[in-house]
Amino acid sequence: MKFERYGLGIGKGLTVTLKHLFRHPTVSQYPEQRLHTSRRIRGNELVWDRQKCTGCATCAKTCPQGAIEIITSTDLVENKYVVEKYQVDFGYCIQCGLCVEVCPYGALFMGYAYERAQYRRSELVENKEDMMLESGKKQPSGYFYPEIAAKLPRQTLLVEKITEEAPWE
Amino acid sequence: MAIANSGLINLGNPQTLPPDWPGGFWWHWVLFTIVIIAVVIVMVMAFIYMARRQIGRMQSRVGPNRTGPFGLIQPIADVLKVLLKEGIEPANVDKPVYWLAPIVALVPVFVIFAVVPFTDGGMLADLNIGILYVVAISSISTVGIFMAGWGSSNKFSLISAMRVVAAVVSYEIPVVLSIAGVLLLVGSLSMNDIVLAQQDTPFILLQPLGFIIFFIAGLAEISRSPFDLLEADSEIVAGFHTEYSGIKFALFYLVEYGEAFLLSCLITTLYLGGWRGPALPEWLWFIVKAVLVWFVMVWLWATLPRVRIDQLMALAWKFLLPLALINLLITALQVLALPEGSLWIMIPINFALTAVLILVWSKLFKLGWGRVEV
Amino acid sequence: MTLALSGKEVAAKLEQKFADSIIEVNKDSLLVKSESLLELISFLKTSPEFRFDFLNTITAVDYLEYFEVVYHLTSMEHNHSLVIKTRYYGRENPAVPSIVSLYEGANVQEREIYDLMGIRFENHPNMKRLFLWEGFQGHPLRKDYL
Amino acid sequence: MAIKTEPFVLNLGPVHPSTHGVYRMRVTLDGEVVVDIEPVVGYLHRGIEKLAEERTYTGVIPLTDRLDYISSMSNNLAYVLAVEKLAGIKVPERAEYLRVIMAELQRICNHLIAVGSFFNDCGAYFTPFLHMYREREKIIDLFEMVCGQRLTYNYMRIGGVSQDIPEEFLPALEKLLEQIHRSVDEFDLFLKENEILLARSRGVGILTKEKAINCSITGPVLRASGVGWDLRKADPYSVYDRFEFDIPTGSAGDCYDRYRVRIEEMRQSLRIIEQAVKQLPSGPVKAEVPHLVRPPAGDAYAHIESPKGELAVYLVSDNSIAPYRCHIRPTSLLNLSALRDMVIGWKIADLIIIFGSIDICLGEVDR
Repeated sequence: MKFERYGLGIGKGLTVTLKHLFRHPTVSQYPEQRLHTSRRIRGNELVWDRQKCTGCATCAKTCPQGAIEIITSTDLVENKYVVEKYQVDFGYCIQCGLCVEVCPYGALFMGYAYERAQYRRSELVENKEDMMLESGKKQPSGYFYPEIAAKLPRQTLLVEKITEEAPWE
Repeated sequence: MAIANSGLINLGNPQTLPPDWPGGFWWHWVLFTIVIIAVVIVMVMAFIYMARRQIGRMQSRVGPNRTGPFGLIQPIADVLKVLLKEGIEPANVDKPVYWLAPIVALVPVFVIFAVVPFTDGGMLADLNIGILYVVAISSISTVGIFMAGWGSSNKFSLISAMRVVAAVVSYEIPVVLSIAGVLLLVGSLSMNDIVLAQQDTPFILLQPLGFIIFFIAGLAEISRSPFDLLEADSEIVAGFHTEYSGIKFALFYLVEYGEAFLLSCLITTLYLGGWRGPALPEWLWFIVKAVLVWFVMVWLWATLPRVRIDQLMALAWKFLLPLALINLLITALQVLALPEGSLWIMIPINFALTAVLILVWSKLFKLGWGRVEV
Repeated sequence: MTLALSGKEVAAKLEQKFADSIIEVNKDSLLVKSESLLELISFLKTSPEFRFDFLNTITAVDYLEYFEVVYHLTSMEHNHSLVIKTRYYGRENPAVPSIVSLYEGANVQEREIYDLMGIRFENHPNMKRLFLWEGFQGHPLRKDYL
Repeated sequence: MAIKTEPFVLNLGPVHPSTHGVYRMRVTLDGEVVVDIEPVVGYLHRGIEKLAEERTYTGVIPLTDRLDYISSMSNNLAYVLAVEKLAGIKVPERAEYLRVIMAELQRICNHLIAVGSFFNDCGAYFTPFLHMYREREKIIDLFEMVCGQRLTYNYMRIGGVSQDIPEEFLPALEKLLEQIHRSVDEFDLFLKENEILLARSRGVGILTKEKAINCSITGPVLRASGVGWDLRKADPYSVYDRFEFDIPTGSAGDCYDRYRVRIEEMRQSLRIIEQAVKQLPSGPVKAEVPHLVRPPAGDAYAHIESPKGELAVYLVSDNSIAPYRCHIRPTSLLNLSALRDMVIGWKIADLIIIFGSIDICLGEVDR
């Protein structure tokens, strides 16, 4: 180690930190200050449309984690499947979104919300009543559904939020 | 130039106690001891808060801002939290050493504050050997830290303890030599006299090289960044206090920041003119200067990477020690040669000499030796 | 573009030296006998025509009746690549020669294959399990591991 | 007279601030000098190669996200290239460009973390690290906009990418490129010439060219040793042959060179992205590929220049819907194979920064 730069390099570094002292912090104060997530966010829940679902179970087949369980019975009068049980174990779900992508009838949506922590694993298991689109409790996200995405608020972007300059720069 | 004061108590009138104070001065000692300890603890909290906010902003974060207005109560919350925590004692510790270590480390730090002049004579004891006392006592903390490292029976702690002993033993010398430069100018060892002697010019102007050496060596001695090898968290986890928790950890934390406050106070006293300053009250000037020194220390902390142990040692022995000796020699010559009252001539000369010496030493001397064949 | 050498060309060039060690020649790979593997790769590494100085990866595949160990070699000098395969028939104590003496990068990969596939590499300096702990029963990447 | 000393065995990791995950080294020390190290890996072994054998070809893509979780896009890319090679799928132009943009953004992302944590290992108290995380955050925002997740992107698909970029992506990307340009310059101002950093990293942990090649080391570590081997040039995949960029190389092969190579690569990545945005064609982003791909029996080996080095996937198909064998070339694991020779004789503090300068991700080491 030789100080062949006479501490000039250290001095340059010190100016950078000093500049940051007068810049705006990048962080946001989370629970009070909420940023809009992406319109396509794959939140940790699924929203299921009872009307559109035909019970084909493509979602369950494609799920890499095997988190989706679907049981159907046949309704011979109307000639269709009746979904008796539609249950997703979000403890196993990795939010890959493949089920939403493959659904041929557009009956499955990723959820827009992301705060779904529970105290017990058993509380993470959701059945079709919890995930129903009609109940209005859950907002579907625009993942693979551009028409839903268009209605959601615009994502807060750090590139737009941050100005890298101190007040006088 | 200086008036040597002696006497244990020196408040206001240096010679005698006020006659109407009943019962001797023992109660008075106890009272002021408590006051000084309280001041130190409050300042340590303020320093912790300041460091966290400042580093937060420098890292484009916010820092603690939830507890109380602007997060001002955060240090108190931290203290409460750490006091209420379980004190975990590992199975294989060397019990007496492990338990004594925080106390051995803490006591010297507080004891030193007895001689720090917060105002003109506003100190617990204006020892006529003040600065010598500081130098002597300040090294004892290291024993406590070494005890912690040894007693924890943790290898990371042991490495940390060995590093800190090596660093303190080496850096004690440049520290003392640079203080000696100041003492030549003052002619007294009393801390209050040192401040009194800076009536016209603070010693940072007369002793720029001494100041730089004292600052660097002081940082190394109290193991602040960039010399924080003691608790190099990326290398040796938390160093000597890896195995400490609860109140024992809190004591080490207090030592760490208490030492930082102490170094700020010493730099203020020795080089920045202590409590001297216009308009504001004396104690406020002292605090402002100490906080300013701390600001610079935190600023360095937020910016610089850490040096390696061999570079740390080489910096002490190859860089600071010769420069401190040269500084002492120059100061001695100047004090002898220059007539009384013409010390201002020293200012340009010393600044020029400082620049030249640092350039020469930077160019010529290699620090650290890199790879070792094993 | 890295030129993937065709197995036929390489085999033709190796014909006189390793005539009986090449079992099968494919479009992009060479299947060689495991006994002469080390010698052959050593030749490929050193001969100025090939200069396969870089070992991309070693992997093993369990085809139930035999294990196949696949070596992907690249020459940084000539920017061409070649795939060498070797087989071990049978399921008890499969073993192929180690090429750690030629490529140090093979060290961990061979240990990994031993760990997960159970193929022993002869003359490997440190033939121990890499990921799983000592005493783990079985080799998980085998097709018969449940 | 020499004092008799005993070597001292220190267990570094798996829970240690600087092992970048759960890497463990049994270090033999003589005082502070490293005499020997024995790496122990496997604490994060999840058996991804085995798991891949029982998932469909598409279902493996989320698994590859979890390999090198710092650069998921690159992992996705390597895997889908292998499947496409195996099944002979032609990818639409626009998808290729989007892949390149994402992979290069991911490279910047990864290098920001690599350099930031390298500084952290050097002991710079989180400041450069957090500054770089701020820049990474901006990139991650864009990834989130495109694919809905911030870490496990799962964006590439066999035959293209999952969705087209939204309309607000390109303006944001433009702003991002400009800001990152500025920030990279600021990082250079911050620590490039810092005396302490130079003292700590120059000449430390030298890896020679021959050793690097022999140890199968790739990526910035290899290039810092002076070998200009970059698969984007040497074996261009996707549409990399259409862009103009340089391969930054080091000369000494020390920690400082590795850091500089990463910073320069970030600049080159910015160049590639700028060109890709200019050339971005319109059209479909996904070829007509069935969801359950059934490639013909055979094997395929596809490699890409991931941020950490050559990431390759070797796939064997038996004409079913799941891979018969999916081997992933562990870039980080192989980059570690020269660690022992690089650190012996250096101090424990150097061990940490040499280890940090290699830039590994334990998700990939252990798989």
